[in-house]
Amino acid sequence: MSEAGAEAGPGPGARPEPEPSLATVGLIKAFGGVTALDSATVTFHHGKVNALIGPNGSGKTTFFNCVTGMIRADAGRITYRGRDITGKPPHRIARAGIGRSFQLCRVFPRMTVLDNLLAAVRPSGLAGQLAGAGKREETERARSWLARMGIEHLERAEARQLSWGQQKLLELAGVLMSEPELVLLDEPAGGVNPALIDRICELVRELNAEGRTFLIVEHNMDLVMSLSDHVVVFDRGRPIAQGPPSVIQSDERVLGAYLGV
Amino acid sequence: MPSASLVFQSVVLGVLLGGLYALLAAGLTLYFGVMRVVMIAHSAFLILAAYLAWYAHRETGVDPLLTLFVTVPLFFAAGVAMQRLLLTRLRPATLTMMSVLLTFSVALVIEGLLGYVFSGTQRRIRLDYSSAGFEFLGARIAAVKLIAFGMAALALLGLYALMKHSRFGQALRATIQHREAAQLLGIDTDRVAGYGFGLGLATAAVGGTALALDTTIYPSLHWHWIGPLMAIIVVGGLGSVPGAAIAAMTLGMLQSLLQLELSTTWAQTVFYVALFATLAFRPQGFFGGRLAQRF
Amino acid sequence: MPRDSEAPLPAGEASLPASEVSLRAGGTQLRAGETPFWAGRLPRLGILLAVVAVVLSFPSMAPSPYEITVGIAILNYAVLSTSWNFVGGFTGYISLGHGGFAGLGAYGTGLLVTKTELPPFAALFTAAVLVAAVAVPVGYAALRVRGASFVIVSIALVLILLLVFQSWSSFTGGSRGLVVPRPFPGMLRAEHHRTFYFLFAALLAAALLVWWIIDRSRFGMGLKAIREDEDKAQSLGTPTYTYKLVVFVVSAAFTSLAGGLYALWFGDLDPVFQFSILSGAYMVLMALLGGVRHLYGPVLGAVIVGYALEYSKVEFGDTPLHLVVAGLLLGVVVMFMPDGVIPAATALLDRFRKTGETSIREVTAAELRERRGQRNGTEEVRDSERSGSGSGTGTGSQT
Amino acid sequence: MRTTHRLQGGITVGTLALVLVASGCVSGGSNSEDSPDDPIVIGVSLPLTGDFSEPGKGVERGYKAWAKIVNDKGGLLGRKVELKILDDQSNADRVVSDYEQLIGKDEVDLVFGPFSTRLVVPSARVAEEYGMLFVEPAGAAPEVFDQGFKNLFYAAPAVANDHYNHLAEYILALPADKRPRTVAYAAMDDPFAQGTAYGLKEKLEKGGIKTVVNEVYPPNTTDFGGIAAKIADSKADMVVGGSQYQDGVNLIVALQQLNYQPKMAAFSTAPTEPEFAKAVGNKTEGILAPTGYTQKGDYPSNKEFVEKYTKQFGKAPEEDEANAYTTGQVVAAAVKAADCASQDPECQGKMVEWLRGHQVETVVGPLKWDDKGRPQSAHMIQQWVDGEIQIVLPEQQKEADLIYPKPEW
Repeated sequence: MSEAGAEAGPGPGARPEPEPSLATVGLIKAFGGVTALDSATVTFHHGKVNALIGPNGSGKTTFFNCVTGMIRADAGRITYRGRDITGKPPHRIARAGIGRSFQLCRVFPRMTVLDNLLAAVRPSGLAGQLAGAGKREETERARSWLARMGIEHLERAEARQLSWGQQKLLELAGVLMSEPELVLLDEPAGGVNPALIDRICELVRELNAEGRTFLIVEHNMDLVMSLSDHVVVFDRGRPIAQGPPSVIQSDERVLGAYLGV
Repeated sequence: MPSASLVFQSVVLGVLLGGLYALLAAGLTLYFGVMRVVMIAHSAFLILAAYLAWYAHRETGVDPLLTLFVTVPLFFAAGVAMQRLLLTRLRPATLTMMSVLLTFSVALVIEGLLGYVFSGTQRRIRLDYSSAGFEFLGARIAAVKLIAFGMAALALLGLYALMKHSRFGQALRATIQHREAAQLLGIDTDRVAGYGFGLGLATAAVGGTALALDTTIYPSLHWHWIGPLMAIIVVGGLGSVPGAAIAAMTLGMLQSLLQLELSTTWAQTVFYVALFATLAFRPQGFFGGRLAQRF
Repeated sequence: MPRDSEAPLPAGEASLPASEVSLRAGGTQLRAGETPFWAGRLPRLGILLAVVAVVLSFPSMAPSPYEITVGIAILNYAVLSTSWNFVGGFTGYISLGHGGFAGLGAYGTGLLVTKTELPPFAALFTAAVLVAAVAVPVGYAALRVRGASFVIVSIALVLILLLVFQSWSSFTGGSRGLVVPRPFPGMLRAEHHRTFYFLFAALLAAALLVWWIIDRSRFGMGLKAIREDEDKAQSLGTPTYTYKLVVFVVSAAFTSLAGGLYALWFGDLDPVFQFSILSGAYMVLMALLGGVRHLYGPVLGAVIVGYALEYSKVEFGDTPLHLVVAGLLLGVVVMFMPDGVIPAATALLDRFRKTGETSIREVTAAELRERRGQRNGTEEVRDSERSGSGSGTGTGSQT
Repeated sequence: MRTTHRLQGGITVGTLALVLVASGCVSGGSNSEDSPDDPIVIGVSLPLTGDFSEPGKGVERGYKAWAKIVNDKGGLLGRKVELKILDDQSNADRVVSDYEQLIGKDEVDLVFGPFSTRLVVPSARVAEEYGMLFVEPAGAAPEVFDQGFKNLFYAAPAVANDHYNHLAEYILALPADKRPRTVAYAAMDDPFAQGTAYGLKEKLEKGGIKTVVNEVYPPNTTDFGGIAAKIADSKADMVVGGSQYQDGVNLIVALQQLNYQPKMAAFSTAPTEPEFAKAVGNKTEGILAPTGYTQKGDYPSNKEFVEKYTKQFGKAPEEDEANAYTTGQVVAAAVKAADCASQDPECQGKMVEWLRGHQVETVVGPLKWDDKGRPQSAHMIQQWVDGEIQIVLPEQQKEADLIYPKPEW
């Protein structure tokens, strides 16, 4: 059943076979008696905006945590653009070019907005480590990201003093500061007002156009359908369908999963 | 080589000691389970209970065991109060670290007050049956040690039955395993955590009375207990009550057996060696919990 | 979803009233664009020089060698708590076991001097290197898992070292103690104190300097990110485990230097006093009380705690109430000002300084609360989360 | 951030200023000149809290009794004596800092020693380096005398290792077939307690008596089950406990629980304490202990001491009190001989010089010292006989005959 769904293919249209970005094979993760990921095999497309949807508790966040190394899968393989990243610690995965946001937005609450971005700079070598943080070019880069998010005027405020929406933007800016090729966003529209949702969508499109791949977990179906090129639907820890939004929208299994049939 | 009878004697002593460790470690595990709190003051409360038993005995001559009827409810209430009034006020983000310091400060206050009220003199309950003992398969068992073990075993069994077979126990286990999930099931996890804390402190009351039966007590004695107990809960897997009990019995026995060949002091290091080995090779502990992974 | 008139667009958010920002900034942070008259490096440098001058001239002003020993004790506290603060302040990991590293440094120095006849100060640094080497496996075990295990290991470290140094008496002298020969034989006691006063001051300066370098470095930025949110830091590519281990080892080395210098000064080592949980707890108390996020926080804490302990000893005489005082002090700090007195005092000072603005800000705050009441559900959840998380706990400090 | 720095700076300057002012003020009042009306101030640091607080308070009572008795008789050199006692919390850092304060800041005229070997060595060093005479009531362990101190005198009959000398002589004088053949030793990890047990061990081993158990336990041990099991299993003829108080009681109870019945049992300190009999359930018969002091001691000053002490504190003095009192007597003798009491190096030097060559009459008998400060007398041996602790050795001082073998406990 699900295997069939997983092979639903790219759907109609004469697109070339997309290059794989993040891919998993047979990913399993159980918490005690509860199986959060049940042999999940899934592939996302490089250069696209991918979406991962599914009802609550279907394993989306666990999937995120597994592929970013925050928790270790019990079994299965994870690859990114062909490279095996299974079992790698989170910072290695981050350095491989995968950045992520968290479900309930996470910033460094007691650091300034600017420092939140500078903390994403990855120095190398002893001299690089001990050099003063906030070299001019880094600061300029950080400021340009903040400007792009529209929060550059807050750079000296502490992050916890920002509003929810501002924190969401700050988190996104921080992720982008680490220059990822693939950006994993966990519910970017969660708790955000519609105007800001539009702004975030716009940003995702722009950044995608600049060459970044996205993988978005989101409950807001309008957003998913309007934004993404490729959608994967999870239910009970495994993909039940995948394909372009138009196909997914009419898939009965997806409706079934959402309606709890 | 130690003789067979001495080895057997040591095994018996190890079991008797392990029982007390197991009860106390179960208490520590409860706090950790419900709140992710390492309760440094646990052993200070243990000594406090021992002092109360000693004091009641000295003043009124009642059997120290009878003080349990007062200390157990008292400590339960104190546990609930401590959780409610102190620990819930800490920021969740830094709860684990700050709660250590807070309970540490509680331990200091208890130690200081005990020293102030009862002075630093070592105390010991003098009972008619203090030096009584009997033969058991060639080993000699002191009556007071057996009573202490019996109390610990009964309390542990009671705790086990409560956790396995009561609705509160189910709520408690659910809270320990996954707090958010328990909340979704409609469990008032704050209240459960409070009661869990109370239960943990009640084990200190029982343990303290058991301790007072057979050993000397003095205000700073709690430092002597907290180290081994913390080692036990890590080895057992943080958050796992059966794990803590098994680890307690194992390590208590090991300590007792090692004393045959090594000095008393070296034998005590077994707890810390086990602790470091566990963290280096198997951080989730040996008998339990997944909880340790993230803590 | 009810709409919020105030934040429809980032542009709208950008036009947030500055007063709101400054209100939320609550003190330590300046409003963007404000340049106070005293800003700039010169006054700060002046204050620093004044402090240094006072510290350095203290021995010559002291009426008797006793005052110098008090100065040494406080400097020693200050070095220890600053060393502790490498771990506690940067990463937020609370170690109760640094007393163990101080003891190791002391015994390491003492044993190297007596057994290998190394020159005293060579022994001091050799011991620090050895302690750093010991700290690697300890850190490996302690830092692999988060939080609770770290504290447990840190306490266990002191307890196991106490057992080992007591038991292994053929090597360490056990309970008979270890006598460390004076590094300057023939020096009069008063002169000895004076010399060590300056040595401790130099060590403090070195510790502060290294802390300062790390604080402003990229490495420090990574460490602070760990303190704020370890998962998040990791997901941004910070090798958190390595970072924590490195700073743990640096901290252990400085603590060891303090312990070793103490051994050379004091001369008599006894495991019971060297490997004491209480001394580790005092380091935590001092750093926390002063403020772990600040360079001078632990120093300030050392001065305050040194006084408080002395005061309670004089006041409560021959009772163990000094433990109660230390306990209560620690409890109060943890509950009500986990950021220490510096932010608490700054907030207070700020209130005085900005009395004119206060009323305006209060109005803004009231308005804000009103506005918040109308916001959507998520916002409310977040606000209650904030107030529930102890951000408002008393004393005017913005915790 | 800048506010913060500024404030920190301010606070730091402020506190430092406070340090200076405070220390300056306090030390301003004292004087270094002797005038006949000024009292002789004697500085002491004692463990009034912490691990050694129990004996520490005993020593304090002894010192206070001495001061009262001296002052009631008109003082020393016509001047009143005044004690300045600080609490060192049983902590070596503190004890040193206390003596620094007493000598440097308070400028006391004389010092008395603290309690416990662990604290005596560091504090003796302070006194030594300031050239002060250091008579101490409680540093009996051999290490104390190996530090090369020239100003130190131990105010008790014998060092720890010699406490059992009379008993060792008695045992070795027994006919070979009656002697205990095997001995089990258990000593607290403390220089004094170990010293007593190992002093006897050395002598008995030299006499060919076998050691079958040799255990050392940390001072904080509360569970003696394991050690007792080892001793009981060895079936040693004799058990020797290098104990202080409570550990001795615990060990005896643990041995009784295991029904171990040795022919001879000797424990230091514990059996001489007043609560001992009750603590071990009155099963005391035959237990031996060395002691440096007896209230019945037939020395002139002792009668006065016991009488006046009992009046002052409502009970008779024990060994700690007596040793403290002895310290006072020794220093007083030196002061009288040197005819001065001040920090002046010449005065202190005269007192040290005099004590080197003279004998002092004290409540524990006449004392004199070797060049390292070791007293040259011996301890008596007491035994619980007929429910009472009585002196059994040496022959000339005995109140009862030594019972051997010991009846069952």
